[in-house]
Amino acid sequence: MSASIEKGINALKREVDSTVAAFFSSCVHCGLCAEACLFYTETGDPKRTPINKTEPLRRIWKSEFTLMGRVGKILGLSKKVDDKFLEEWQELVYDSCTMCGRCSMVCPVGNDIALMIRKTREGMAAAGQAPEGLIGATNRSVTIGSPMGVKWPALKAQIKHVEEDSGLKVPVDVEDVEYMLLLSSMEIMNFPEFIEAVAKIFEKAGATWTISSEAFEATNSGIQIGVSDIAAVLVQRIVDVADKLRVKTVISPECGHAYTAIRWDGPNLVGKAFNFKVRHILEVLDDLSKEGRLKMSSKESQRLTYHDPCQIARRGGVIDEPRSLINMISDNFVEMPDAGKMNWCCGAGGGVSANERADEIRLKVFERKKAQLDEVKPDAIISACSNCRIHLEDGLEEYNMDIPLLSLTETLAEHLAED
Amino acid sequence: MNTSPFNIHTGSELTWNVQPLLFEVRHALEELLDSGETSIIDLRSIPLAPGEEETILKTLGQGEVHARLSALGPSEIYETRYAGVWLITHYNEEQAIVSRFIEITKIPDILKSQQEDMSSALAELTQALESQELGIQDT
Amino acid sequence: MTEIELLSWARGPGLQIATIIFVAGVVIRIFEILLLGRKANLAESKGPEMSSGLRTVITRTLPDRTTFKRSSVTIVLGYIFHIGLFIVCFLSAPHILFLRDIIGFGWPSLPTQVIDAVAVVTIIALLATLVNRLTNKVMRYLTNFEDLLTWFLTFLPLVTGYIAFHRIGMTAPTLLAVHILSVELLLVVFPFTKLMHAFTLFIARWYNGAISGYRGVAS
Amino acid sequence: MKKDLSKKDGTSEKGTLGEVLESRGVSRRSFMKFCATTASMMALPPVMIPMIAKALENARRPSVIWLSFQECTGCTESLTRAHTSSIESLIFDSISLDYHHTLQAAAGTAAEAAREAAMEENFGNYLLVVDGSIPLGNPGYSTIAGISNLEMLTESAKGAAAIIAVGTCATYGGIPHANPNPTGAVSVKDIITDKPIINVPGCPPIPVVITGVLAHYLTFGSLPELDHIGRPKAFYGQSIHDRCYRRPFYDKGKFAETFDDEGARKGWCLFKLGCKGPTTYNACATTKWNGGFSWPIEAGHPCLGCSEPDFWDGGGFYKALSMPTENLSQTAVYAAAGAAAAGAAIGALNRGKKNASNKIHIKTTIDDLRKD
Repeated sequence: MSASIEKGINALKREVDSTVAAFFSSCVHCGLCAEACLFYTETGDPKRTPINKTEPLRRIWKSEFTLMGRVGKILGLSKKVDDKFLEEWQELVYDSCTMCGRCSMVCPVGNDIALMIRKTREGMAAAGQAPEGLIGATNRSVTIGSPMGVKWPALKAQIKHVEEDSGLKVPVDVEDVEYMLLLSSMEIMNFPEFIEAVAKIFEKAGATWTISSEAFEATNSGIQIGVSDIAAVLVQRIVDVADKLRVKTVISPECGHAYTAIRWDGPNLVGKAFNFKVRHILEVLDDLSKEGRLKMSSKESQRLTYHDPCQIARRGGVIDEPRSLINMISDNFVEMPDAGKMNWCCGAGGGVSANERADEIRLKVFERKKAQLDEVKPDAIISACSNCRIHLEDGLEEYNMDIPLLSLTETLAEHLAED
Repeated sequence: MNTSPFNIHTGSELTWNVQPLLFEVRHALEELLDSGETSIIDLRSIPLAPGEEETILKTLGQGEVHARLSALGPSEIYETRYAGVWLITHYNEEQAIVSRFIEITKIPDILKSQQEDMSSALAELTQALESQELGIQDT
Repeated sequence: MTEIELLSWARGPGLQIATIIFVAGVVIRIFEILLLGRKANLAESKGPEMSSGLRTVITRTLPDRTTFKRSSVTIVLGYIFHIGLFIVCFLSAPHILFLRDIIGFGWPSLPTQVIDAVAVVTIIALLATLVNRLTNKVMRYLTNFEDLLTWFLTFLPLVTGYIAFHRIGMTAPTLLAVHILSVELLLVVFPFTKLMHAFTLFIARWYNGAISGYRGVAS
Repeated sequence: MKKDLSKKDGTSEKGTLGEVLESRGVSRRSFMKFCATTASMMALPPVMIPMIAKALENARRPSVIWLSFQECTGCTESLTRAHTSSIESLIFDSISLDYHHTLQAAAGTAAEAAREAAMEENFGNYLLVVDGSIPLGNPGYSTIAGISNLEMLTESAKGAAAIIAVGTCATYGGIPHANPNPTGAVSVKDIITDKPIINVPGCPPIPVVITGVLAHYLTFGSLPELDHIGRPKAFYGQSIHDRCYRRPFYDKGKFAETFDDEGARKGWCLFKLGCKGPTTYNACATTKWNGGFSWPIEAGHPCLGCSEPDFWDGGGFYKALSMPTENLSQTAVYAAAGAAAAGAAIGALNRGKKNASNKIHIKTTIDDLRKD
């Protein structure tokens, strides 16, 4: 079996629904979405106008599902969707979009352009037009269990380190607990402190939790490359384990698209509502705080700002939680312009960071984030997505800025009250 | 103001032709004084609302001179309250107005004795004298 | 064909044809969109769909601050010509009469001078919109034949209406006929072009608001 | 004019108008009054009065032949019911009306003989006035002395210097031409194409306009400036709406909604009651009717547009100009109902297409991400 243009077109047809039809019918080519997209604002290239990236899907909608389009198709007037055209669009659909959804917030007729691009990727991937980097990550996710190729023994080793460092027990494969924690490969490899932070907080809060040795990976390459079938396989692994362990809540870690994958797309991908809840770690921490189970003993003195990861804030609805948590540990918190649901993307989400070809543009569009940071000049940046964090560090280094990046969970753990 | 026999009211809103026309008259009077140029305004060429003509005539008023012609029916000619502004109304034999002009001049031409009429008058008078038909002898 | 015959055709059979195509086209297009349906969302919701959708239908009328700053020309021109078109279409006496004849009720009109002034402003705004479309880098890239066609067909009734009102060039029956014909042209093309956004934007905004609202975000 | 018509020999008085007037003992002052009124009648500026006087003095009396076809005699009535002033009779005195079968005393063979004699004597120089439309359906629909209208018109037009079509029937076919036009009625200009034709439409035309056109011909010996449908610009140059004294109400948006509401009593604009003023070109608003006494709009009735072609088929006298002439709401409802069915069918087709796509879809695996 292999990818083919026919499969791509068929996939695009499957993606057309009433939302897509309403959106395309409404577009007036006003161009406002361009000004909402950092890939346009920082490059000035009109090709990268968000709505333009959906052209493959639009052509299929137009020629297959509209009255005039059907007539046009009969007359041979409809615009072709072929390999050459899709190849041309590949760079726009994958390298120039993080699916941050900022365009969806400004479109005056209300088009959810990010959703349309997500759907366009289904066709691109089925036609064999996904970038090599993403194909590789997806392969590893399915075969190894993690896009970065992290296997259980690696995590097991990290857990051991954490347990040694903190003297706390990290529960593994425990049944009937309150929480099951998922992790991103990035956290396992680069930020094992996160596991320690969660262990400390849950210890203090008296919450029962576990990590599964069978399904610990939170990220979902299927979502990024745009293959729902593969995304469903990855989600199903988590569902099976969560059901087996009978956990009440599955926690999505500090990762953006992982939250979208398991929280919002998950049940729809596997075609069944979950028997458990899904919460982002910040939601869990905020709940604990509200219940009085999370107390701080000290505060950060430095000037802090918070970078809203797109999938957690704008596309995830976790906006107030990080702010109330930060206020527990800071009296010197400043918001960047456009913070919250209108925040600008770091430039690396939606699979862009997994796509080496996009490295250059990813750093180029970081200028938008730089401009935001220049306005508030923070001493440190807090975020809640490892992918954002790594890219922000990359970008700051590229532009010779020296601002440390902090994980919100880890920072909270540092200031935890000792009873 | 209501001159219509029908129950149609003509409120004060229906006087938008009056002022422009009076301004035109004033301008013509200025011209007459400055260069001696005379002007005539045909009141029939203006789409007047019911009552407007009356308003114009009332505003212009009547001055010192008032003349009456008997030529193909009567005509009424008078100088308005504003010297040099004359109103000329031609009637037919049934006393219906056939035309009406505002003339800005020292004296309307039609009041002056006409060259042709004077010529025939001279001829008539001469003939009358010659034929002793003046009837003054038999008083 | 005399000009009065042309006017009678425009007011009679012409309007009939245009109305049939317009109404049928719009209804078919809306059915075509809605009947495609969308899958029920199985994820646990963080907010309501219906009210969030309705809120976005309203709130999306106003731009966010940064977008307004970045695209103020496009946005301001858009407001002017949309509001202008609304006023000229729905608040001038002859148009209200036209609509009253169809829908059975009318509403008060604005004075002619106001309509006239608004028409001029709208015409200028539409011309500026075209210039903007052809000079703005993004819009020029996106612009296709349909954009120019719909611009022209929107512009035409405004101009013919303005000319008909002021009786420039031709006699009134011809001008009125041309004006009505230009509207008919607009009606005929309406359902099959982006002009449909006048109807579908309510659906699109609702979906946008519903999708976001379900996740607890006010879009 | 009665004087002329009483003459059965069909010949006309010779000489210039000046000579005629002089022989009548009309004073110069009276003549000046006549000229002033004529200028006003022709809608010419008063500064032209001396020129008119000079021209009239030297004008020769033209022979006029008046033909009446499919008509109601309203046009002739309009003319003869005009105020019978000595001024207008002067205009008619200055023409020689050699044939008018309604007005002339002569009848039968004598009348036709008068027409033929006048045509022969003044060949190439007489004025032909026509009221009424000409039926092309069947020559028997309208005949005079056994001669069909078409035949009489073409025959009489041959020697005419110009033709004045009086009334909407003669100019545009008028009411006989109205849908479904059972007699196949057409206008003068539909038949005669090689002669200058002045159209004086109206149902009936304003009498002063008829005399005004005659006066113009008389004064200048030429046809007045005409608009694109053959009407003298002096009288038909502006629309009723543009010269209407109620126009400011239109501009302010004040309309009579019914014939007996407050707006109607206050004399507001009649647009909503179907006034055709905006598309009608005529002199009613300035000349008015009945000797300048009033006119339809002043009497509270919307303009019917009677001086425009096809005014009878304009969708109803009481339907506002901006309204559709047919029942659009019904059309819209039927169209919507039909479209709903069609839309449902198309919707089903679309869903079928999607289902087919889903059916042929095979689960994508990591082996399907690259092309072979």
